[in-house]
Order: sequence, then structure tokens, then C-alpha cells
Amino acid sequence: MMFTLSAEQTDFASVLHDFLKAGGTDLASLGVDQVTDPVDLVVLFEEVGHHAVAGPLVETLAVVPALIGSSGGSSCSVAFPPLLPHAPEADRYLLVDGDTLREATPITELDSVDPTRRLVELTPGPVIATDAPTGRAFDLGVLTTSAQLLGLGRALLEMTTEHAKARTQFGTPIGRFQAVKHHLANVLIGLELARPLVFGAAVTMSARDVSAAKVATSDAAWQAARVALQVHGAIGYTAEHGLGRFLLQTRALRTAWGSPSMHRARVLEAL
Amino acid sequence: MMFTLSAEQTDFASVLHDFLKAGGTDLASLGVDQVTDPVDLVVLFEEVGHHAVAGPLVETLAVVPALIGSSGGSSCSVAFPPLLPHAPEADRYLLVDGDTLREATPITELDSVDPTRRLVELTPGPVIATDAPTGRAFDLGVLTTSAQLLGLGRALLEMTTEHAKARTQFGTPIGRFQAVKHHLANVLIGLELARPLVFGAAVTMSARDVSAAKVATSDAAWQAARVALQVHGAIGYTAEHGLGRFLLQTRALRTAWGSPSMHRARVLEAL
Amino acid sequence: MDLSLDAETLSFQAEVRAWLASHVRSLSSMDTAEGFEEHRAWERSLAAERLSVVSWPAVYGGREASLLQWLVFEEEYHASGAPGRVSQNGIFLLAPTLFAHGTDEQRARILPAMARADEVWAQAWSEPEAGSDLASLRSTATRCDGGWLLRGQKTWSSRAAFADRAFGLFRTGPGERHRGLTYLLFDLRSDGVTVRPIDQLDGEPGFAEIFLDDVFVPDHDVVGEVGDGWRVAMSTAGNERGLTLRSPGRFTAAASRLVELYRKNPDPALRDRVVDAWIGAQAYRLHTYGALASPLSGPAASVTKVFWSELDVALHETALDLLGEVAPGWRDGWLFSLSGPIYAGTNEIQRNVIAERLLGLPR
Amino acid sequence: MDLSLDAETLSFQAEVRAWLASHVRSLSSMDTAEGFEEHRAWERSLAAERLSVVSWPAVYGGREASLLQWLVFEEEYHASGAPGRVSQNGIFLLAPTLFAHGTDEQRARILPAMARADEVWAQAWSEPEAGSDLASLRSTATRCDGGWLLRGQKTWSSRAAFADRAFGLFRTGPGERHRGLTYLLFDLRSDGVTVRPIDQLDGEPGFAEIFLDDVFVPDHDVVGEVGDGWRVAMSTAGNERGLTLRSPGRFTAAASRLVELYRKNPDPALRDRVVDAWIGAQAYRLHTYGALASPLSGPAASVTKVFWSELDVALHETALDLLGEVAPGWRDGWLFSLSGPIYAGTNEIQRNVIAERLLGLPR
Repeated sequence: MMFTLSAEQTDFASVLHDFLKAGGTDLASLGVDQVTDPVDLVVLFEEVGHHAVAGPLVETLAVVPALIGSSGGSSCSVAFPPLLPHAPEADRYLLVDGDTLREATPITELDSVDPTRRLVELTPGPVIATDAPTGRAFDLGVLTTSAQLLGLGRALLEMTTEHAKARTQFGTPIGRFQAVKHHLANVLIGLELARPLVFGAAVTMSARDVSAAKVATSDAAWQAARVALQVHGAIGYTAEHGLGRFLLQTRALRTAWGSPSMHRARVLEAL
Repeated sequence: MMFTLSAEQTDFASVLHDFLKAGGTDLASLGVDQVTDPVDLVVLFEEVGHHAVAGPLVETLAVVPALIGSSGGSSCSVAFPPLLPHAPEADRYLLVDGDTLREATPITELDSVDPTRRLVELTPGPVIATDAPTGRAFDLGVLTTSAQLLGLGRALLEMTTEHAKARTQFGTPIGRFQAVKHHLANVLIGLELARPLVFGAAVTMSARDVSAAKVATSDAAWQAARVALQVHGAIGYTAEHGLGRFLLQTRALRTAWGSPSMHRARVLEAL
Repeated sequence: MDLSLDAETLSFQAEVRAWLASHVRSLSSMDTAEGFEEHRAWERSLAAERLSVVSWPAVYGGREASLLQWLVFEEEYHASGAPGRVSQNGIFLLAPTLFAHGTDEQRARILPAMARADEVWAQAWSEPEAGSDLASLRSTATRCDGGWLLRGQKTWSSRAAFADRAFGLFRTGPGERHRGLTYLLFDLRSDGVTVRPIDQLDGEPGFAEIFLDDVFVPDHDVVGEVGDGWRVAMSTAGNERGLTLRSPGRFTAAASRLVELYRKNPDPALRDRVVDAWIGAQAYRLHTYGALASPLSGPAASVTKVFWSELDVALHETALDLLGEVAPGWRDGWLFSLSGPIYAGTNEIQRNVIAERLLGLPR
Repeated sequence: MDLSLDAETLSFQAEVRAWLASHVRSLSSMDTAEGFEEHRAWERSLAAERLSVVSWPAVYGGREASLLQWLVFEEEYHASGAPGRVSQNGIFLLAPTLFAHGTDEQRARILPAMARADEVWAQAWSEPEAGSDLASLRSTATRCDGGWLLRGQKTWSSRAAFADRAFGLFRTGPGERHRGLTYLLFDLRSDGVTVRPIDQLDGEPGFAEIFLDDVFVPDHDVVGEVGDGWRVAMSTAGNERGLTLRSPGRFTAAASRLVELYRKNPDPALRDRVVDAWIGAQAYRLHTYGALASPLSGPAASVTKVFWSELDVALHETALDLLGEVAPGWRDGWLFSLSGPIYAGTNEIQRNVIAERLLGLPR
């Protein structure tokens, strides 16, 4: 029993954080396409969320490699109809049907909740494999999305805490008002208790634990987004402020890779 | 359209309030057994709740008279299995089965959430009627229970507001803390918006409206009870303090005459 | 108690319903230049039937409809899926102030043009350092020959990107916070006005910053007394929070849409949230009927403001949770709902008001 | 990361599980005189197997179990449905203080008797005017020959109705609020002690008032330095909020019961609340495993205190909503859960602590 990150994993998180904070975009230069261990993937995707990096990274770095060994350097996307009928935009598309894996082509773009996360419907192409490990690939998608939500929630808490310290109204920083304090405390509690579920799921990779992590991070991150907007007020509602990007991505990922309701059903089934 | 109480109804509420506040118990002396109009019944039962009067009053004054014309001066109770399989303790029992009405006898006492609301299981006796207006009688039970919950919630808000003004901690009345203010504001909002649903249901007497009133009052009154206990702290947790009586009665009535879940189903069905 | 409609109101309801059924059409977003003018034209078509401001006196373009009839109009309007009201800031925020504090000359000059959408009004309340704390305003109006010169900056001005005129508070005298403020009207196309649209989360300029550099306002555009602006404005604030800006019809219509959505996407785990949205809208509707006898004002309006704004968020969140990432027809309404707990005084401030002024808790 | 148990812990788990399976029985409520003695006897049977205080040194009656093993013990204990721990206030609140601040003599005299339940301890923290605001205590301890004389009144003393001894803070010197307090132990059967049981909502005397009228305490029952009581007590407060008083096993066991209850009374509209209770208990369990490397203290314990207390309420409320008015087997746990957000520092205070000390918001 050792339920904490190793020094290497903590270092990896720091390197990712510094790279993304400095505006880095070419994640491949950090060797992220070599990461396959679920715990390491969680470390990676928490930082991806922490900086609201857009694009089909869950699919390219976690799901497609689990299906076909490697995403071959181009961005990849995948749909699991009927549960996940559409896929985020990418260079290459796959389609899962039971254990069968096919190439696929995009046909229609759909109206996504998050405009930076463009979604397409797919039409099936040639079969690639008939015994693909689709169950584990799906669970890796759910797990890494949970990690991303955790990072998004953390970023939202950080920026809102800073805002509450800096913004004054009625002659005092708004962070002195008990209502603001309690909003932010609730966000911290939600994230703090969702976090071990994500790492626990990475260790066991059971459907039950992965779904529980998705439920908890969806709720905690969305609570963080709601509080962030409420504490920022009108400024947070503008396209110019960074908050909107985090908020919309959080809202999209909350129902991506299966809705909270679907994942609660999966948890109950496994109990 | 005139969606406010008449002067007579407001006076009736005042008379009831003064009578119960002064420790009065013989409600029959005020002619309450003559009340049959649903709006008047709501006025009556809001005050019954406001003073946490115990006993099978909903059954004796609203439901049984609707079934058999009068409860004949003794306390009456009634079960509607399978939905309401048990009944609060009384002198006389009835049992509803579809449109058939029977006398009934108590067999077992059950473990009630509220010790002052003793519940019994019934065994059927002789048939009294085969075409009783059981639907309307049931809805009157739901409606008057909703009114009672509204009154309980109001009493809980009143006693908690007084406590928050009087109790000091950290050198100031606890009602000055924003957390306490917001708790109590939420209670007021919940009750204020539940109230028109109860009177609206009394006007239409539709299943949809009666059930909506029960859902809203169950949630608003129970929120009032939770906040009351939290703001009172340990003193509210003692049997000596009056709060407990209100809290336990609220909790029992929340699921009496059909659970919130059952009533939500009934609302949806009617939409 | 009686919830039935009288014959006159029933006939009005039938007329409104029939007119809407044959005229409602879908318009572009009012937060685009083109959509703004489409909405202005829609307002003119309403005005031609005396349906743009039904509760106003006939002389200003209304029908002198009762409050009940206004509520019925709103229910029909929202149920029909009719367009948003580009004139709403003028009609619901400025007009009540003019009725209460304006001069006859102001009413005659301003209200008919507002009713016909010849002039569309923007609000200019907030400033960068004065959001919830409106009393900390800094923009000034300095006396000059025949009027006032405005200087300063306003922000979060809804509609200002395309509107014609605006109303707001300015410092005209000594005194701190609530004192020394004056309620002024100004032309958004005057010399010295620079409007910078601000894109919202939905990518459209729903509000704007207004920079004011010696903008002239003639004396006849002062509303109420000089220096009495706070008191004058507060009647408007009450309206913003209260029933006028968010009529129950908006929520009963949205709740019905949600129920339809649920029937197409039934998820029993979300059933209670759907039903609660419907019950909440119905509660707000009946609460408003109850308030007809003695309209809400001040702290009582804070109760409904918190209620409808949180109902609106919950309702739209439920729709998104039912639909997932692809939510056609719900995204804009959802984004707009998120602003409800913030504007017109944050819900945190409203809860303070409720606790202090309705429950008497110490400040 | 690794969630597997080592061989030693697995073998300990198996031993505990087997012992509990053959010994657990149902007892009367510990808040009755008869039930209290039944619980004392149960504690003695645990102690005979060195299972009453598994993490303590062997010399005091423990097994020097690791924190992980303690957690495993708690999971097994609660999963087995074993009785509540009548000695818990001593074991979880006083003992950690004695380990940190007591003398060897105190530990040798007090801990073995506590482990065997020969002495059952009550807490005596609160006073009528000092609930959340513990620093406003008024009860005094005055110097006398060979010790101290206690005067004043304590209240909400859990277990005091039937316990043997108690611990609390008393004013021994000048200074206001946190200064001049001393941590003292006293005998509930001493001359000058009057205990008045207070009936709780469930009708049983779960706590009591203690009236103290010149109650003698010998010098060897001062814990830590005279005047340093606040600091000494705060280590106990951390334990009360943190993991020791509410081990995750309690909630994972209750959540499993709730899932069973749901399977017997399935109501799809309540499914999510059932699942969320299970997820919450699991989150708290894993969070505690994560904290094994660096145990929680101070403000981090406030996070878990808010979490487990609200989880406990939500879990029991869900059970009652599933069952309705007749809720056999759940009513007592439900009533107890309602006290969670109040005791050991209200959740409102805890949220202030989290915001100020973990997030750095201004006081």
C-alpha cells in the first residue's frame, strides 16, 4: 500500500505544468506519446486540464494507442456508438462496434456546447481489427477525461481564489465575505475528495472505479466552474477573460465519455 | 382572478394562531369540524403545523369527512394501501381499497420516525361503502399535509431567526454572520414560493397541483428544519428544546401521504 | 380565492394568441448588427398592434392593460416562442422610472419612441470598479451651459453595442457613495462617446464598454432632481429584480420545453430535476398572481430574483445533462441563464437583503 | 501507486474478521445505564484480545498496529455491525493528547485503564455560552493545596451521564480568550460534581450538563503546562475533526447497507443519491489511504470533517426517503448523523478555516 505519487510522477507533473504555463504546445516533445501506465496518464491529463489544452488528446494519447498500439503521430479520434455516437475533430477517425474496430470518415459537424471542441458524426469504413481491447480503451477515455476535469477544477479554484483576494467591493476584498469563503471552501472539498477516486481508478482500472471517478470529477469540476463564474461576476462572462474557456470545456467534458447518469448506473451495476 | 385570502380567512388564521399559542387544545370549540372548503382547510392546517399540533387531524378533519360526511366527533384514521399501508393512531379506523371503504382494526404498532406520531397496521373489517369518493379524499389528505408542512416550516424559520438574533458567539449575534443569513434567506425563499402552490392546489384540487404542493412543501419545510438545527447547534438537539418536536414532525410528514418521489411521478404523469 | 380569468382578459388572451400564432418567426441574434435591426422591426410590428407595451397608457402606445393582462400577455408571448425583446431595458428599467420620476415632457418625448423601438435604450449602470457595489461609481457629470458634461467609463452595458441611447448614474456633487449622484440620459452617438463591444461567452457582443469624454447632456435629460439619482435609480433596480424583467411566462414556457425534451430523452435519474423545474416555474407563476393585489417591491423582489435566476440555471443545466455535449436549441438559453445569479445584484447581495430587511437580522 | 495490502496486514484483517464474526452481538443503547455497562463489557472483551486500541504500544494494551492496519481494523469493525465504542471519547480525544503532552506517569496510570474500559471518559469542552466559540470559556480552576478547585458549568458532555471521568479546559490565570486556560482531568464522582443528563432528540441522555462546585483535582491530573491548555487541547480538536473519530469504515459500511436497502426498495429517482453515498464513502476511504504517508492535521482535517458529516446526513436522509415514515434500523443513525455538521466545530466554522488557512483568503 502506497497511495501517493512517486517523485518521478511529481516531477513529470511539474515539467508539464511549467511547459504549458510557458505557452508550450508541442506536448510530444516531452515524450507524452510514450505514456501508457494509467497512473502516469492521470498525471498527464490532470495538467492538460489544468491548462485547458484543447483538442482530441484523450483520444490521441490514451484511447487510440490502447486500441491500435500507437496513434502514429497524427491526431486521432474515436466514437463508441451508441454510447458515444460522435467524436471530437481530428486527422484520423476510428469507430468501435463491440470488439470490432473500423476506420471512419466524418460526415456532419454537430453543435457542441464548447465551440473549441468541434464534434463530428462518423460513417464506418474498413475493418481494422475484430478483437480490439475496446473495454479497456473506453475506460481509459473515461479515466483521462476525469483527470482532465480534476485539472480544470483546480485551475478554476486557483483563478477564483486569486480574484477573490484582488477584487474589492464595498471597500474590502470580496474574499473576506463569508459567502465567498464558503463557496470556495466547497469547491476545494469537492476537488480534494474527487482526486483520490481518480488515482484509485487508475490503480484498479475497474469499470466501477473509473465510473465513480468520472461522476465525482464531473460534479466537483462543474461546481468549481459555477462558483468561479459567480465570484468573478460579469468579467467572467466575457469571451476576453480566460475563465470562459475553462468553463465551457468543463461543461463539455462533464457529459463527454458518458454522462454522470450513465456512469452512476455503471457503478450501481458493479456493486 | 383574486389569488389572496379573504378578510374572513385571514381572521380565521389569527383566531387559530392565538388559540393555539395560548395553549388551546380543543380545536372543535372553534368549529373546525365545520370546515370543508379546501382553501379554508389550508388556512386551518397551516396553523396546525405552525404550532406542531400532534394527532390524526388531517384524517379526522379533512379525509374521513370527505369519505363519510363527518368523523362524528371521535378521532379517525385511514389507510390507502398499498400507497399508504399504515395509519396514525386514532379512535376509529377506515381502510380504502379502490372505491370501497371498510371499517378496520389496528393490529401492529410500527416504528415511526416521529415518536409522537404513532403508526399502526390495519386489518380490514366490514364494508361501509362501495363508491366512496376516495380520490378526492386522498387529495385532501395530501393538500392538508402540505399546508401543515408550510406551517411547520414557518415556525422553524421564526424560532431560528429569533435564536440568531439573541445568541452571541465570537462577541456578536450569530445572525450577523453571512453564512447564517444565507441559510435563513434560503429557507424564506423556499417557503415563500411553496405557499402559492398550496393555495393554488386548494383552488383547483387537481392531482397535479396537489402533488406539486406536497413536493415543494416537503422540501421547503425540511430545509427549514435542517437549517434550524444547524443554526441552533447542540441546544436544538435536545429533547428539552421545542425545536425537536417540529423537526421530527416535519421529517415524518415529508414522507407521509406519499413520498416526494411518488408525488413527482404524479406531477409528471399529469403534464 | 379564484384563479379564473374574466371575460375581457380571456378575449385579450385569445387575440394575443392568434396574432402571435400568425406572426412569430425566427430572427438572427439581437447581438449582431443585422439581428438587432430584425428585432427592431419585430418591435415595430408589435407596436403597430399596440402589443409592445400593453400595460402603458394609450397615449404612449399602450392598451392600459391590467397587471393580470400583462402577465397573460407574457405567458402567451413566451409560449409562442416569440423573439427576445430588444427594447426590454428601456421598457422594463427606464420606463417605470420615467412614470415615477420623469416630467410630462420627458414621458411624451421618450415613451412613444421607445414603444415603437425608434429609440432602443441601453443601461449604463456598472463601472469597472463598481459591480455589486453600485454606490462606488466614479463617472462624473459637470455643470455646463444648458446642461452637463459626462466623463468616465461604464461597462457591462447590455445592448449598448447597437442601441441608440442609454441611462445611468453620474456624480454631480459632493458626498460619498449614495450621495451626490444624478440620473441622466445620453445619446450613444453623441460626440465624445466611444462604445467598445465586449464579446460574451457565446462569442457575441451582448454588452459593451462605454467611454465618455465630455459628452453633452441637455438639462431636459436629467431624470428626477439633481443629486437624487440613487433614490430615482432604486425604483428601477426593484423592477429589474422583480417581476417585470423576468415574467413567469418565460419560465413556464421553458419548463414545458424541458418536459417535452425529457419525454424524448427519458432518464429516470433526471426525472425529479425535470419535475422540479416545472413545479418551480408554476410556483413563480402563482406567486406572481398572488402579488397582483400588492405588487412586489424592494426586498420582496429579492426573494423572487434569487428564485427565478436559480430556477433558470437548474432548468437549463437539466436540459444539458439530458442532451450531453450536443445541445441544439438549448446552448444560448443555458449561457444566458448563467448570468442570472450575477446581474441585477448578485444573489449573494440579494440574500443579505432578504436576511436583513425581511428577517431583521443585524447588518 | 499501490492499493494492495501486505501479508501482515492481510493476516491481521483475517484475524479481526474472524473474531468479530463469532463475537459481535446486539447491545442495548449505550445511553441507558444498563446499555452503558453492556458496552463496557464489550470493550473489555475487545481489550482481552488486544483489539480495543490496536494502534497503541503493547505496554498500554495495544498491538502497535500501523495506521493502515488501524484503518483495516475499522473497516472490519463497522462492516461486522459491531457495537458503538463507549470508550471512544477517551481513546480518540484524550489519548492522543496524553501521547503528545502527558507525562509517563499519566500514560501509565490512565491508558491501560482506558483500554480495558475500567475508566470510561467523557469530554467536557462546551459551556452554555461557549459553543463554537470555545475560547470564551468561563469555568475556573483555582490553585489550592496539592492541586486545583474547579468551579463552573460544562454542557453537551457526551457520555457524561454514565462515564467515570472527564477532561476539559479551565481558566487558571489572567488573559482573555485563548490565554490562561489549563487542560485538566477530573473524576465525575468527586465531591462537588453534579451531572444532569440531557435527553436528546431520540429521548436518550446522550449528553449531560456538569455542574462543578469546588471539585478537587490533584496536580498530577494537569495535562501539559498550566496556562498552556489551548495549545494542548487543539491537538485533540484536530483528532476529533480528522480521521480518528470518524474512520472511513463507518461510512463504507453504512453505504453498503444503503445499497442493500435500495435493492429491496428500488426507486429510480433516488438511484443517484444512493450511488453518490457509495462514491462519497469510497472517496473518503481512498483519501484517508492517501493521507497515511502524512496524516491530516489542522485545516486539512476541516476538509474531511465537512465531507464526512455531510455525507453521513445525505446517506441517512436517502435511507429515510426510501423507507418513508417507518424506518426501522435507520432512525438512530439518522438522528446521530444530524449532529455531525454541528459538533467538533460547526461546518460553518470549518469552512472559514478552509478558506482562510488553506486558500489564504483574508480573515
